[in-house]
Amino acid sequence: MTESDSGAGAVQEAALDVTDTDLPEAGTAGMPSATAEEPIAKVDGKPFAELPQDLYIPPDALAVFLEAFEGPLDLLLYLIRRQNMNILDIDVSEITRQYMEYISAVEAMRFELAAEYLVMAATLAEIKSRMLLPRQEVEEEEEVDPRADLIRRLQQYERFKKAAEDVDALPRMERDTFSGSAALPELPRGSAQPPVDLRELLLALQGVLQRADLFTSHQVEKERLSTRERMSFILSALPPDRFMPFEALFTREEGRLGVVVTFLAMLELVKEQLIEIVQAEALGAIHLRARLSN
Amino acid sequence: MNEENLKRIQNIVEAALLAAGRPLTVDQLRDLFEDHERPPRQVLEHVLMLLDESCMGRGFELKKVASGYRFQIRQDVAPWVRRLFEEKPQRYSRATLETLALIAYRQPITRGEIEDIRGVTVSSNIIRTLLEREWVRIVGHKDVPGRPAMYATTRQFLDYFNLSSLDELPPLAEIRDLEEIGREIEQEIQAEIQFDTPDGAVQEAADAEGVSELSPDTSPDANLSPETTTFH
Amino acid sequence: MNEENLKRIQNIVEAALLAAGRPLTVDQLRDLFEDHERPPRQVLEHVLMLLDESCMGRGFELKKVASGYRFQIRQDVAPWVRRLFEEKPQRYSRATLETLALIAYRQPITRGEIEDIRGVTVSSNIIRTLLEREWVRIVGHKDVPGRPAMYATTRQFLDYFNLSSLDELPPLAEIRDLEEIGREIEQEIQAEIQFDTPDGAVQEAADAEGVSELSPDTSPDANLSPETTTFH
Repeated sequence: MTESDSGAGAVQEAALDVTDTDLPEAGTAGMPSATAEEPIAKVDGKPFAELPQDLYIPPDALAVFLEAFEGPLDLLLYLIRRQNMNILDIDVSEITRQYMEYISAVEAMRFELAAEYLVMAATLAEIKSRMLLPRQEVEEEEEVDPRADLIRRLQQYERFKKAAEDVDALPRMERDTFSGSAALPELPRGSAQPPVDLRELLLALQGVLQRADLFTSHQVEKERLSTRERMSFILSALPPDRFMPFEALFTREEGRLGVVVTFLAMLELVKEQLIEIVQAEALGAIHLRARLSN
Repeated sequence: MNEENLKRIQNIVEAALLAAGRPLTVDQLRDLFEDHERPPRQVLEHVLMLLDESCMGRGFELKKVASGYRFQIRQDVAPWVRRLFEEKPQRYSRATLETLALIAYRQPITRGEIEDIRGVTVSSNIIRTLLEREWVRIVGHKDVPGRPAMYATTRQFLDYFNLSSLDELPPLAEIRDLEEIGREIEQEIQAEIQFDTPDGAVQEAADAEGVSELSPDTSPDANLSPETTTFH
Repeated sequence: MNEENLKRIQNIVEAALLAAGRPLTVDQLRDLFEDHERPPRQVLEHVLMLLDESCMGRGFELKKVASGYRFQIRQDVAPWVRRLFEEKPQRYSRATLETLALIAYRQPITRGEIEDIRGVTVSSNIIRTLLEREWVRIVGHKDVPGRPAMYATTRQFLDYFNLSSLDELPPLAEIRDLEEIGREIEQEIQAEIQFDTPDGAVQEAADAEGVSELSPDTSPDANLSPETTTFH
C-alpha cells in the first residue's frame, strides 16, 4: 500500500466508498463501543452520527489508512488540504480536533500507532493551549506565534513531499527510456569480464546468511546441493506443456547414486509444486509435466 | 579538419557510444584515438553536436548525463520498447522517494536529519536499497555524538534520472514564513492606498517596488529549468 | 499506411533494436504493437529496409543474423571501439555476488525469492549481468501469478569456478562455521598477544593510542577489516 503514489487520496476514496454503503451497520454494530463514545466527548456536544462523513473511517480501512500516511506531518497536511486551509493560516483547534479523532479512532481499534503520532498529538495540544493564553503573558519575550514551529515543519515536509513526486516524475532509465547499444563485430570478448574468486562468492553468501536466518530450517543444512542442481536440470529438460516419461530422466551411466539424486530432485520439485507426476492407470506409465510455462 | 575526417571521427564516436552501453565522457572518447590522430576537445564537442542533430526525428537521442554522453531511446517510443522486457519497471515507495529527495536536495544529510523533516523514522531497508542501487553513498560522518553517517547522491543517481548535474533537479517549492506574509499584506495595503493617490510618480515608485518584491518569490534553488536541452 | 505512420513504426523498431541488446525477429518486433496497430509483416520488412538505408555512412549498421535483426558496429570503426574494452574490468558489486551465491545454493529460485532472503530488491541489471555472463540461466517459469522466471546456475558457472558439480561447493552449514571459526581464531590471537605482554595495562594504552592515531587517517566510510584494526 505504501507503494501507492497517492495513498492519502486513495484512502479517502476508499473511506467514502465504504461510508456510502456500510455506514449504518459499521457505526452501530461494527465498531466497539469505546470508539463510539470517545469522539462524542471531543466534538463540542455533537453526537457521533453527525461527524462529517469523510472523516469517518470504517474499521477495515483503518489499517490501510495508517499505512497510507508517511507520518503525522503527512496526516496533518492531508487534514489541512481537505479543509482548504492555508498552511500559513491553520486553525489549530480545528485541525487538532480532527487529528485527535483519527488518533483515538485508531487507538480504539487497537491498531499499533507509531510513537510519532502521539508526540504530534501532544505538540498540537500544547500549541492549542498556548494560543488560548492571553497575549500579554508572552509580551516579555519576542511575541512569537505558537504555531510558527509547526508551520515551518509542515512547509518543510510539504516541499520535500512535492520534491519526491518531482523526482519520481523525472524520466527514468528502464521506465521512460533505455540506453541504446549495438553489438560488436567479432571482437574477442571475455577478458572484459570481471574476475571472481570463489572465496569472494562464499563471503558474499555469508553476508546474506548473516542477515537472513536461513539456518532456522534444518532441512536446508542437510540438503545436498546436487539435488538442487538436478532440480534445475529436470526443469530445463521438461518440454513445455507436454508430458515426459518418468524413465527418460534417469541415465544408466550415472549408476545408483545418480538415480537416487534424480529421484530426490523429483520429490523436491513435487513438494515445491514445480512439477506434477501423473499415472493415467494403475501400473501404467508414469509421466512428468512441468507446472510452468516456456 | 576536413569534411571526411570529421565524418570519420563522428562514426567512431557514434560506434563507441553504442558499443559501450554506458555514458562516456569527452575525455574517454578522445582516448579512443592514438596520440597522432586525437581530435581536440572542441572538435569532439562539435562532433557530438552533429551526432545529436543526426538523431533528429529518429527513435533515439544523444543525451548528456552526469557520467558523460549516451544514446538513449526517446521517451515517446518507450511504451512500445518496454514490452521487450519481462519485468515491469520498478516502483518505489513514497518513503523511499522522500528519503531520496531529501538526500538529493539537502546533501550531505544524516538519517536523523531526514527523520526530523519527515517526522517519522527512516527504515534501514530504505537506506540499504538506496545504497545498493548506488543512488546514494556515505560521504563522511558528522562530528556529533554517535558520528552518524552523512549521505549524498551519486553520479549513478543523476545518470539514472537523466540529469547531468544536481542543478537540473526540479526546483524546490519556496518556504514562506509568517513574518514575510505579514509584511506582504502590509505592503499590499500600502500599494492600494498609493494607487488611490492621483499622483503618477508615486504610482511608478510603487510599481518598481512591486517588481523587486516579486523576486524573492522565485526559489533560489531554481537555477535551471528541468527542460534544459542536451546542449547549451 | 501513410508516411507519418510508417515513420513512427520505424522509430519504434529502431528504438527496440537499440534497447534490446539482442537480435529480434520480425515477429518479436511485431509483438511490440497492440493488436489494432500491429503492422503487417511486409510493412515491418519494409521498415527494416528503410532502417538499413538510414544507417548508410554511419558508425553502425543493421545486420541480419540467425536469431533476427540487430544493430552492429561497422567493421571499419571496430579498431577504435575495441579500445573501450581494453581497460581493466570493474568488479562485481556485492549485490551481484550475493545474488549469484543464492542462485547457486537455492536453485531453482525466482527473483522474488532472492529478494525475500536478501531483504532488498534485486535490480534487473544484476540478473542481466549474470545471464550475459552465462553463469545463470532461466530454467522455467513458476506457476504463480506473474509467472516469474526461475534461475539456475550453468555448466559455465561450474567451469569458471573449477567445480565438477555443485556438490563441491561447501554446504551452507560450513559457511556459517567459516565465520565462527574466523571469529574464534581472531579471539585466540588477541588473547595470545595480550598474554605475551607482561603488563596488561600498557598494552591497553598502546591499543588505545593506536586507534586514536588511526582514526583521522582512515576514511570514515572505510570499513576496516579486522586485520587492520586489531594489530598495527
